[in-house]
Amino acid sequence: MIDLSVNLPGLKLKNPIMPASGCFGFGREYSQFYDLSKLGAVIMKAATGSKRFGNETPRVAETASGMLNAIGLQNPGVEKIVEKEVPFLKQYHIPIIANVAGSTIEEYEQVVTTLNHSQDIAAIELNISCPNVKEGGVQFGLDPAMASKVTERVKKLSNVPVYVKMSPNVSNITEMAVAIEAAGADGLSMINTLTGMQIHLPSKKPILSNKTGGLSGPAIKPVAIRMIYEVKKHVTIPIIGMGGIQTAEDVLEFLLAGADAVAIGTANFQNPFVCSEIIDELPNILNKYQFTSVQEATGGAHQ
Amino acid sequence: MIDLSVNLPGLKLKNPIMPASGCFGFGREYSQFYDLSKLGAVIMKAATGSKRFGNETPRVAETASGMLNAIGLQNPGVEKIVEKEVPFLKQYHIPIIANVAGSTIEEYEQVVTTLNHSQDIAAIELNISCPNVKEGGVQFGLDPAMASKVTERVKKLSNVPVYVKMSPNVSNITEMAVAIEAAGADGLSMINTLTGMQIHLPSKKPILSNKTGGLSGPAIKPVAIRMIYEVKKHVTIPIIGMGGIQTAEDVLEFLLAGADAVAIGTANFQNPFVCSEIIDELPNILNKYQFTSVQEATGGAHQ
Amino acid sequence: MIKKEILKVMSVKEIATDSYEMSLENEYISTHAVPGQFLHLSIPGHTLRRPISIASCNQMDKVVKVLFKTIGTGTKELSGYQSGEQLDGLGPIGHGFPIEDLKPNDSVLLIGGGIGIPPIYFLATALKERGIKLQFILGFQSKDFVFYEKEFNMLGETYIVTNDGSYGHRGLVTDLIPNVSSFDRYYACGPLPMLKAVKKTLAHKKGYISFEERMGCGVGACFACVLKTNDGIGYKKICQDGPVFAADEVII
Amino acid sequence: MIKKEILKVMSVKEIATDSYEMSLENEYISTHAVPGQFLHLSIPGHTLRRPISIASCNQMDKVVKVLFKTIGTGTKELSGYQSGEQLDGLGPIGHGFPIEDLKPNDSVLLIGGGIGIPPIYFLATALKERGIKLQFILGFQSKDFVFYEKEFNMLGETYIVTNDGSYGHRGLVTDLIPNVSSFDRYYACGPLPMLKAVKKTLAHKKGYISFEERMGCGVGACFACVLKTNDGIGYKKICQDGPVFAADEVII
Ligand SMILES: Cc1cc2nc3c(=O)[nH]c(=O)nc-3n(C[C@H](O)[C@H](O)[C@H](O)COP(=O)(O)OP(=O)(O)OC[C@H]3O[C@@H](n4cnc5c(N)ncnc54)[C@H](O)[C@@H]3O)c2cc1C
Ligand SMILES: Cc1cc2nc3c(=O)[nH]c(=O)nc-3n(C[C@H](O)[C@H](O)[C@H](O)COP(=O)(O)OP(=O)(O)OC[C@H]3O[C@@H](n4cnc5c(N)ncnc54)[C@H](O)[C@@H]3O)c2cc1C
Ligand SMILES: Cc1cc2nc3c(=O)[nH]c(=O)nc-3n(C[C@H](O)[C@H](O)[C@H](O)COP(=O)(O)O)c2cc1C
Ligand SMILES: Cc1cc2nc3c(=O)[nH]c(=O)nc-3n(C[C@H](O)[C@H](O)[C@H](O)COP(=O)(O)O)c2cc1C
Ligand code: FES
Ligand code: FES
Repeated sequence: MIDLSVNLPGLKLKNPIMPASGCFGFGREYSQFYDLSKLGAVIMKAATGSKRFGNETPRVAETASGMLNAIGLQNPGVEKIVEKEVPFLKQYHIPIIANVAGSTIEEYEQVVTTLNHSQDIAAIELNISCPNVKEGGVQFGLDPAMASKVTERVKKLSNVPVYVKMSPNVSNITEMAVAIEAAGADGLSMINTLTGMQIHLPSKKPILSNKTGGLSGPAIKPVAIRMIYEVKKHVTIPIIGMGGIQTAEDVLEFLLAGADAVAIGTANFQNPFVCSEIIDELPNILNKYQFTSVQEATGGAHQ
Repeated sequence: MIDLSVNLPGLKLKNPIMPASGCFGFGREYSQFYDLSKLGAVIMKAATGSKRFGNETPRVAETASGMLNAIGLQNPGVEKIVEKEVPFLKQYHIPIIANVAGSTIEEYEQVVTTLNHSQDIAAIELNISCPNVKEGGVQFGLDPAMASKVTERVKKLSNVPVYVKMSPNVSNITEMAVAIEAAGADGLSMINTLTGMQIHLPSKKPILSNKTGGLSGPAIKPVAIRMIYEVKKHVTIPIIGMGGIQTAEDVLEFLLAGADAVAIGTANFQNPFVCSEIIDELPNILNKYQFTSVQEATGGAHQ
Repeated sequence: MIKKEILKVMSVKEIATDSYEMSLENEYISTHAVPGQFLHLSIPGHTLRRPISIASCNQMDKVVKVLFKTIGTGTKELSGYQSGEQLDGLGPIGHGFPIEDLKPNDSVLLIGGGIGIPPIYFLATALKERGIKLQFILGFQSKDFVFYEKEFNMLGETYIVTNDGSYGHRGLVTDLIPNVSSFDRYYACGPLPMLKAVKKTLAHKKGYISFEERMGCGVGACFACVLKTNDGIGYKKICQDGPVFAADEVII
Repeated sequence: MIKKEILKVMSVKEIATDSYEMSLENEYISTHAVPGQFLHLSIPGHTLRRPISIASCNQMDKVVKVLFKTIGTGTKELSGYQSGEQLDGLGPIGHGFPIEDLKPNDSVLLIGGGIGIPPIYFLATALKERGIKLQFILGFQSKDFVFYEKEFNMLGETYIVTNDGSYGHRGLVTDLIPNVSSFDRYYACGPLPMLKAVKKTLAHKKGYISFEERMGCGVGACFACVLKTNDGIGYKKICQDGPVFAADEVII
């Protein structure tokens, strides 16, 4: 028997597989395809202080083994999410992780305060890495000082553990991770998207109305693996790994690099069943490579 | 008649296509496939002060729509290159660009001094972005202060125009580009590879002996386009664009983003004729999108 | 309910320049799809699926037809499929054209432009069965792109316009609206500029419009395909809430 | 000279567990390739080509054979090719095994391990034609992976070893070296650990070894495939200078 369970701050996971923020909405759509209670946990779409419409369309583009998105944090606002979406997800009895975004530290604090009113949030994924909003979001993720500041302030407020979602668009990912750990983060979530652009030849303009977008999918997997591997050497807090995962073999690669659990985003669009199928396949892959548990595989590439 | 010619500091190009440094050796191998005099220019493999063996093997790995490499600047040393390789390339009567690497500013200076003895180098591509050597190389490309310092010192010495090859592994590419332009660079060459890693499941270890490697190929094209587009808005010096180019359409996308000319690397491995075929196809593509010249297309996405 | 289905390619034929008709065999889709709904097709080597409208369904022989134009790599590869090969498709997706409230002998105008015509055809066949009177205005780039003229003629009065006048009338679909006899409501699908013009020209009329947008998930989870609306929420998702909307509820 | 050629797949058959024999039709390769050279095959959807040794050439019917084992996605896809399909290959690449200086009745030992066996077979057929006496030691993982035993038996005395002893002798190819009768030189190809052991055990003998390494360009331009040598330069490129090297010139 292969043990898939993982215990992380605030998260008792029966398996290490969770859908990535923004790629799974609030679960309703994918619940038509399979029983979400099968998931290790679920990460909700980003929540901001008040409702946001997001960017103009087009919001997505296809790239080689990847995609660009510039949704722009569209969401109904944290209150509506707590009121309408959390109760829906609660029925599946899996840890619910709230992805928190904002334009100012105050907005981050406001979102967290509201989330504190809910008993059903297991952890917060502090999104300081969304490349698709004019102000706020990513600049917190590019400067270690700002990252630790927002992390500290949120940690002070939050009733639940805080996982900081890091941007890969930095010169020194280790420096960022170390600063965030020092600021009190309970864990790291990496990576968010790489900033990219595609130009539409017929119109001679960037294809996304936001011009730039976040690159996700298999194309960025080597960058994610590298960053997790480097960061793992310098922090002790757990890492939720993501970036281009499509198969159970990919999951094992992330575990070996140093991830304790993983999130799957873009792959849901190609295959709505991908999380479910990977959960079924993971034991076979772990077994094939002589592991008896997920925890045993974590960090394996560092020995 | 479509005009493919481009005039850049030190480089009178009959077309904007050149093989990227390190992906074309010193031209000998590809000269078996077609007449190199057809190329706009040729960028030689990196030259260092003295001969380097480079990293242990394996040095390459395949990724989704890309590859990782960690060659480690293997080269016979600048003197041998000037003595043996430049004369070979000279027979094709196309501009020869020397890619200059080093571990210290002094080594960069030494390489440039030696290159000054040759009358046949049209320009220097200052490689401050090689992610695959223990010390030197990339750290110059990650810090604006160091980048401008090495640029200034090399500019002072060099008889020929200097194009600084930038690393994409930075938080703020515009800040870097502006600093490099201020330091006197004649042009920019972007982008070098993104640092990545792949883990080999059977051995549970990074597949490259150097552990990390540089990610190239179509996977990184959106990042290259984004960086060139952003930088183009803030500098006036020309940009040689590269990163995942496989087709003439890709070349046009780089031109529209702001590149004045382009380099093609990884694609040569899949198709040794790629540069030659793109040169043949480019006029048709420019014509298809209503351009009468390459220069007319450059920066087109900014209007 | 949306299912992930395997569709068997029965045939692919070029029906006009760059325009193809593909027949697919699948029981679930053919028995559940309604006019206006679409399939989200997976094409190997592509990160994103391709949304393609359902152009007709035959429950008897379980055949679903789609009509598509080759725009880029995905549709080009789609046009290269051989009969016997299989396609992975999500569907049927979205809400179709509302037709329940129409009574026999009601008269409707159907307006289609280019690759917006396929869902209009499926709708037309359904309306015909209910005894609705049909008139069509179909817009194409030029003569070589015209398809399904015969099929539409069999269902009702059909006006064809081409941008360059190389076939039928010259101009835009809106130019022909004055020519058609009175109707109770309209349905339209086509490129956005055309839809904007139609909505404006027929502002006084009840109408339903089917929209297109670049999509990610295709099931309502990613918010890639939103459209601004003038209701309280301020937006709707084309894939989940549409692709068909009442002309007066959307802001375009 | 290396050319970019289109090779037509004539047949693909599984000759042992995960092991395939593929026959390819191509005039240029079949008439120019010598034992030890390889093809750099393009497999759609893959950034890098796959180096595969040439296992035999028939100039009459212009057929080139390759034998390969399915390791990952590339070779798995290769095994799925149907006769009639085409492959894009660079070749013939590299320098073959030096055999010019051998005289009839000279005796040689050929050692092959796993997927290192194919070039050894091509070499054996060429040596046989020149009247050279041949002995073979072939190593496989286990019984199910053994292939070409009959073919080798027809060319000379053949010793087979399997790691688990499930077929032939149990152990490593080097364990059998004492069993073979005297020989003038050896040729070897196989996994690196095997080659190291062979070189060590036969240090006193003249020998030539064919090496493998992960490759980029396959033509000598990228320096991915270097091997350390004890000459002045300090390295050689497997794709361009090899894949065959004199045992005493390389440092492994
Ligand atoms: C609800 C809906 C129904 C559609 N029905 C049909 C139909 O019946 N027949 C038909 O020919 N076309 C239809 N389209 C348009 C069709 O989806 C695109 O032409 C197709 O996706 C282009 O893919 P490509 O790879 O050939 O082009 P590329 O430009 O290479 O595609 C690149 C990316 O852009 C997306 N894209 C490009 N153009 C469009 C577009 N117009 N709409 C949405 N996404 C686009 C692609 O899906 C892909 O993700 C429909 C679109 C939608 C949203
Ligand atoms: C000169 C030479 C001759 C060869 N001859 C044969 C042969 O005749 N029969 C045969 O079965 N195999 C041969 N190989 C090994 C063969 O190239 C690999 O098994 C094959 O590339 C694996 O590809 P994959 O996609 O199945 O595996 P993957 O592991 O998915 O490949 C990933 C990447 O690693 C490379 N790679 C993986 N294993 C090897 C390896 N052992 N050597 C070189 N590159 C590797 C692949 O080329 C690809 O770039 C030869 C290798 C070399 C260098
Ligand atoms: C359409 C889309 C929307 C996303 N929205 C969010 C978001 O709201 N918050 C966030 O932290 N990450 C968001 N992401 C990033 C993903 O959570 C994930 O970090 C990234 O896509 C890499 O994983 P993947 O390659 O598996 O998609 C989004 C990604 C996509 C593709
Ligand atoms: C095998 C290999 C070797 C490279 N060596 C060098 C080098 O020596 N100097 C350099 O500046 N860039 C080097 N590069 C980077 C390329 O010049 C180019 O910037 C990068 O690969 C992106 O372009 P591409 O996607 O077309 O390959 C190398 C790339 C590859 C794949
Ligand atoms: S495409 Fe994802 S919500 Fe419509
Ligand atoms: S593979 Fe490029 S030099 Fe050998």
